[in-house]
Amino acid sequence: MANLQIANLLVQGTQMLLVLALAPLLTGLVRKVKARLTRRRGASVFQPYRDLARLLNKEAVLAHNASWLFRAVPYLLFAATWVAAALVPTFGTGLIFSWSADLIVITALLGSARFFLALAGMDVGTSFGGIGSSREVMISSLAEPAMIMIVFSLALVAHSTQLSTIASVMVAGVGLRVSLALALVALAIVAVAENGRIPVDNPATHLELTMVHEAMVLEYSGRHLALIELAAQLKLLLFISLVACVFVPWGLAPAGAGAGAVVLGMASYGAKLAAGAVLLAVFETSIAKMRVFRVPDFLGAALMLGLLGTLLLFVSRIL
Amino acid sequence: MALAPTVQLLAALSAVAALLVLAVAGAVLARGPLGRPVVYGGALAVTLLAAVSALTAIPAPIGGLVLPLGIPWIGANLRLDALSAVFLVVVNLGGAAASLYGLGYGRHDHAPERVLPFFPAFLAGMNLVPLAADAYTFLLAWEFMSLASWALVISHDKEAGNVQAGLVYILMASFGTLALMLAFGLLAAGGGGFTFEAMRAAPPTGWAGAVVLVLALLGAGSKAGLVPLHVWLPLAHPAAPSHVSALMSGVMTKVAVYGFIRIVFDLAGPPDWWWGIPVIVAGAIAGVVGVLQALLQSDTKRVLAFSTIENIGLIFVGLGLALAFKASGFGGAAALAFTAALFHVFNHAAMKSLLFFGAGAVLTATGSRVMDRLGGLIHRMPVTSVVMLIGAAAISALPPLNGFASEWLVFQAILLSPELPAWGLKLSVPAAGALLALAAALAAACFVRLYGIVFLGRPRSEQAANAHEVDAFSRAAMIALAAICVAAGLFPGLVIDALQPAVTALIGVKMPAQSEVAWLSIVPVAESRSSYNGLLVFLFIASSALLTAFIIHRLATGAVRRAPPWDCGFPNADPVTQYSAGSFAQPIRRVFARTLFAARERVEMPPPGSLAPARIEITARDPAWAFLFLPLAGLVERIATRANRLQYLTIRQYLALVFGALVLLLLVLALWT
Amino acid sequence: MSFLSGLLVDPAPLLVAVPAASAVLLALMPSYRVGALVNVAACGLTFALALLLFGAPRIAGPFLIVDDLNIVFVVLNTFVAFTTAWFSAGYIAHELETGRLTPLNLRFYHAMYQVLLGAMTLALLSNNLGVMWVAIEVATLTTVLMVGLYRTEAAIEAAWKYFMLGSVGIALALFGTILVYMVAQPVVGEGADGMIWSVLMKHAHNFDPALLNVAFVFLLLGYGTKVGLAPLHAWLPDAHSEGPTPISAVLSGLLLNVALFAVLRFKSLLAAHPGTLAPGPLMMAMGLGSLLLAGFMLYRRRDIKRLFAYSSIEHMGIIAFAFGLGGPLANFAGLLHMTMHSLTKSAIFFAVGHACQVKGTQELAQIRGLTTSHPLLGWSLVAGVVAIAGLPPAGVFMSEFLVVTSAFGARPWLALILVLGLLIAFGALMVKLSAIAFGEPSPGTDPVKASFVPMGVHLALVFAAGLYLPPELVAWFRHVAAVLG
Amino acid sequence: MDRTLEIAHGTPLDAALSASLVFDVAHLFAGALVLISFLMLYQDRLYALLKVFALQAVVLSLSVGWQALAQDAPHLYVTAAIALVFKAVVIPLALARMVARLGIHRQVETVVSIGPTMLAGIALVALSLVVMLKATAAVGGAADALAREDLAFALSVVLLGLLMMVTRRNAVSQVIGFMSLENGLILAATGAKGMPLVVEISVAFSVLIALIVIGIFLFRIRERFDTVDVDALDRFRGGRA
Repeated sequence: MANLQIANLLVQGTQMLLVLALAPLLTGLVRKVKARLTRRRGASVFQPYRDLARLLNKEAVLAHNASWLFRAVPYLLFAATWVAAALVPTFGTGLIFSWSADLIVITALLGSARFFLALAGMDVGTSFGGIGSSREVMISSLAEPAMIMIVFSLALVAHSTQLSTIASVMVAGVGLRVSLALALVALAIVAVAENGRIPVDNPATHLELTMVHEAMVLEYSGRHLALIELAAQLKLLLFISLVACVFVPWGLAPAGAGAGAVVLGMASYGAKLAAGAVLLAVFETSIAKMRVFRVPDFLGAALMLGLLGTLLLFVSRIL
Repeated sequence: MALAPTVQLLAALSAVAALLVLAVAGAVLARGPLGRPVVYGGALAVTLLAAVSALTAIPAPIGGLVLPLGIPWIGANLRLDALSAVFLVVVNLGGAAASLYGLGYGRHDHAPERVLPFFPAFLAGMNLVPLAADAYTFLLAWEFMSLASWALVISHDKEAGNVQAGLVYILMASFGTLALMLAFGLLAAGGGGFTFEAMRAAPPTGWAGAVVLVLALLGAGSKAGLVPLHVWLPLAHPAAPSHVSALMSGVMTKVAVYGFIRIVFDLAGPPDWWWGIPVIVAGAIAGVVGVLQALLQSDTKRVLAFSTIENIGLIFVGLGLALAFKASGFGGAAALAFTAALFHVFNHAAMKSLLFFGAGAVLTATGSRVMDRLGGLIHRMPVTSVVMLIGAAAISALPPLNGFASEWLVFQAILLSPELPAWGLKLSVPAAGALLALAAALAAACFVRLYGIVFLGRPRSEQAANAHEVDAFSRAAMIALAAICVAAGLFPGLVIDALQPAVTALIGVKMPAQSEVAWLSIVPVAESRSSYNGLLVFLFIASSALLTAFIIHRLATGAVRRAPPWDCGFPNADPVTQYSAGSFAQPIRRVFARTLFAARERVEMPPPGSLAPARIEITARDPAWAFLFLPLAGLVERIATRANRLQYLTIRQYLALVFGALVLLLLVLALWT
Repeated sequence: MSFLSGLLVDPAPLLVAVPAASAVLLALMPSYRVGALVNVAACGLTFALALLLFGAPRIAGPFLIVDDLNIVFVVLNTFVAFTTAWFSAGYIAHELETGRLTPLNLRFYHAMYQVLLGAMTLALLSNNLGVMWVAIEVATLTTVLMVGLYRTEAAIEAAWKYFMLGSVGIALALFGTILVYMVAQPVVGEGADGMIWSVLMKHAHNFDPALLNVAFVFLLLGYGTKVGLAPLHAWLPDAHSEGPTPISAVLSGLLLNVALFAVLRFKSLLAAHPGTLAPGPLMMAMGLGSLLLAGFMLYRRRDIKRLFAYSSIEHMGIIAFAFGLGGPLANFAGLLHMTMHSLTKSAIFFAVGHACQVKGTQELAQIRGLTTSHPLLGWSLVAGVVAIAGLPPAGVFMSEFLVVTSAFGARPWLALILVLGLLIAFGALMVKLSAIAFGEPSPGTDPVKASFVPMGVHLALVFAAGLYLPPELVAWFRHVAAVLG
Repeated sequence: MDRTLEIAHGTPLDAALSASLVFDVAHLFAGALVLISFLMLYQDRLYALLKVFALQAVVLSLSVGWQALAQDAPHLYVTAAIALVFKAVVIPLALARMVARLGIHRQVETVVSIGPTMLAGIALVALSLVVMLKATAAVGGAADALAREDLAFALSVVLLGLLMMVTRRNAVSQVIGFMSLENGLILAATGAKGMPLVVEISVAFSVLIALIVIGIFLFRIRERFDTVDVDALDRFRGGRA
């Protein structure tokens, strides 16, 4: 028992570092693939690391009337995202602290990260910050319920909101479920929205009228900006690993598994991440960004799909 | 069976008496310098003691007492059981905080003689309702509570709209009371007596029970602010002085919830399977409508009032689930849902009082409740801004604060509901879940807006620019409530366990004791199913944030340079270029409020060269007014106008009326067989 | 001593004699100041005598009868008459200052006040249908004259309207009385016995039901006109608004009760007989009708005294409904409601009288923000209206609680109509109250000189009653309620 | 006169005969009263109306007198006298003088024209007959037939009086309507065997008071208006909202 605890603790620790280490790489990979797809050479996949390092060593420029909140938010944002990411099984389910927070909590953690970021966007009192925050909360006000609905359908299948439990149930196999398919589509949409990817938002733009996430962080610089960037990368990683551990859970090392299983798990995890990155890049390059006020329909669809999946499960319970 | 009075019951009663005495004292001392300290100080002491004794009363045995008051042949029946105790704790904690706050806030009141007598009376009424154990005493206390709060709502009767608000309030209140009166009439007709004992002994059967449910939903719902009976709430709560608004929003609505629980769970007998549905639906609708309207308001206290409607909705969804589970015999699930509801009752009382105090502090500091005249207060009011941030985060259900804990429990309860056999529930519960999730997300948006506009950014008015932090009493009250929010969020297990006696009393089953669970985390059903540990999450976040900060400042640079804002290269523009309350809500308005509230924007763009300012006018209407209450009022007016002709007949015509009546009655007799 | 003991045995005759004597006295008395004091004193004496009735044996003589039912009414009446006299002493002083009344008027006024009191007491105490009828007639005519006291066109018209409707009503009541005699005559034999209450009640069970029904129809309409039940209410609002305020108080607080008392007497007569068509439905119908009509009429009022006159109609409707519903609970509620209404409404009229005097008008539009300009008066008025609107802890709340709950148990649909009516009337009263008591005050800020004691006493009693009713009173009310059937 | 007295308490045969006679005469008078009420409804000039009213009073006093004879109740003669003196003579004259003095124009202004009023009157008579006969049917012998008949007619007179008050505009005719209503009351009262004197007194009393107060009012009204048309009174109304 004790050594199981220790093993789990190890898994937990390694995962926390692993996600931190892999997040920039994932972003770099996506950018690289996108560049390739658009016939550009693109920067190296390790460029994000260099960016982060550069930013970290710059001094932070603060607007005159920036408050303490403005300076605290990046750390909160990063911490919340990191903890969330650390609780999603990546290569093994045996996370020692998995029981301290279930899928709903993880969603809520991301929500609070967004809450504070939106506040930070309004802190300096510029019009662009306002644009960003108000659009961000509009998007999230649809994305979050959609996410909750997805959680519901997963939880109803697995009789648990505990990610590790869900994952193991999935590994055991639940057969093909319409509701799960719906949930998958919905999750994909939510993931795109949450990470501010095309078509909802364009991480690469600074064109005033279209930007959402970038507008919020417009006033940030130096280490604060670095933390925010890193948090965003972590979030992307988190969602991809979420999809991975729920819908393609194969290869996950079960709790207290031997080193072999762990290595296997890591390998499969890497493969999943790469696949996810490529898929995302292809998806992003293949469509155009949509107008801000088309986004609600897009997300509304996700919400409806999630609700539909949940309803199906509710009803199928007595069949 | 006659219950013996317990110490706590006597303590609660003496608290009521003491508060009434304070009310008299308030009337006498109002104008003098002693008035404020005596009334608020006294109320603070009394409510604190009452809160403690009520806390000890939750697990204690039931105490009962019959005073020779009220309806003579049954007397005033008083009873202190676990449920009453739980709500007494809520009432008196809120009351204590409000009194403490009032010690400072009352200083700015220009007409104390219109507040001081009624404030303790209001508290007394709210303390008496949970103790009442017969219909008359209950309704007496209930309506007395409404009356006292009405007097407080119109305490600033010179300000426009306040008297009107009071009017709408007292009308809805008496509507609710009459509905409850009918409900009790039905219950008593079953048992023959007005005492709750007799009602329990002979619960209504068949349709009677259903009617009682509907009447209770109307009666208690109108006081709690369920849509569409909520219209008085956003008018009345802001009209009152802020510490009273806090009491009305944070505490009185909970007393209404108590009334609903007492009637439906305790007196109305075993529920039918469908009883949960109307409750759940009403709650879910209130949740979404309330928060959406909160997003449309530009007056801080109105925003808070509407957000109260949303939270009441959440509570009622919990209660509805509990009803449904109870009816279908899922004791554990019912206990979970019921606990969630009670937990949220407690949480919302704390959060909403805190937020109203904050709004009041802003009001005293800047003299304005209009969001678009505020801003940048985080620099001027450090303490208020911090506690308000905690309150906003808590009510937006962000972990690890208390609002999230109770909402999480509600979600867990929803996830158990597929077990329910009935189709109606299978379809309505998930929809309610989706609506709740929507409401939660919108609540976050709403409070980002509130906090961001009021406390962040640059001041939008002179007053905001040179606001000052409020007095120590107010700060103390706010800090205390913020502490409660944090504590209840970090150690939800303790609260849940404390609530269990009440749950057992009404559901019959209790949740697994949380104190046994390792690491103080909460496990509503089973570890494998779901668990949450606020403390641990908090520690994780805090430690990793600090760690990061430490590492960065150590390994990278901690250098900071102050500069004008970048803002895409604009020179720092006038503060009015900031996002305003209206503009911040614009996307959500366009997405949600177009159809529901017929929200419209009318832009007046002056012709080129004209110096007139461009204007935007935002209009939205509350469907409850547009489709229910205004038509009703119109109808009454029309009938009144018609009937009024009778005032102007000639004597001969009046005689004709008498004559007609006579002939009519004679005809009746002639046709009588 | 022997006199005193005799008094204790039967104070009833004196109850009629004292007002009659003091009426003569007051008619001869030149100084109105002394007159006012004598008036108060006489009323006080009558009230004291009425209190002696508690101890007196329940006797049914050839002329007077003392039973639980009429003691309730007598004590209540004499008490309110006493407080009203007190109030009027202060009121008329102001009327003289403003020159609306002359000393000569006041002699007449005081004498009439006593005549009215005596007539009402006689009506309550008499054991003879005919005498009761005459007494009520006298009381009506007296009030007619007092309503016309100001001799303004409006006052005269109000009095004329009151007189015409009143005499038609009284005629119908007489016809009903004759019919009752004809019903009784075959059973109790010819002669005076056929009109003696106690005798009638004894033989009620073997009267002929059919004719009794016809009689009740006439009596209900006849005395109902005095009670002010719709559609016979037309005289009431004008009479209340045009006469001197003390008279409005007396009308609402006393005369309506006396007429109601007559109706109740006959109702108990019918109730004592199984075969009759239950008077309940008729009374409930008229009660609900009055309640709804008055409720709607309240919204359009512009004259403050007319406003509360309509509220009297509303409450008479509730009371009639309660008695029509019958049964111990509803009857108890009816009695309680009647008592509370008398006390509260007269208190309200006291407050209204002061308000009209300080603001110099009866126009609602001119009377605003009283709680600011005259805090004591304003809050007393608020307390009164809150009480009459049935908010706790006023006694009206208890009676309405009992009526509504018992009605919903027995007749759900009627109870719903009742609640609807209550809500409508409540709304109207609150709308008016908000304007009268709150907001920016209207001009007219000279302080009230008259005494607040009568008002205070009434309100104190009303609010105490909502919390605590003495067991003796309760037992007695319940007994009366049982008698009413 | 003394002969009828003999009949009143004579031999059984005479009694049997007289019983029917008593009945017929009383019935005759009662019917006559109803008829006269109809005549009053028919009148369209004030003076004529006054005359007809006087006639009704006379017939009433006759009927009351007959009752006194039949019931051997001498106190009823008082009532008869009152009816004769006051109603048949004094009041009509007083009203006539008033009409002359106030210069009220002689027309009776009707709300509903004569014809429909008569029809309504007939309906009312029918109604009262139905009600009363039904009500008294149960008792049969108990309340003697005479009283039953009188009662029905009395009720119709009352109703017709009310009808007159309701369908006539000016005050004088309304007062007359009111008094013919009271005639109906007296008819009923006297019909009730052995009803104590208190009734007659009260009736006389009330009529007296009625006249006095009406007089007062007419005078006050005279001070302010040129007519006693009640509608004119109604024009001045307090608190027209």
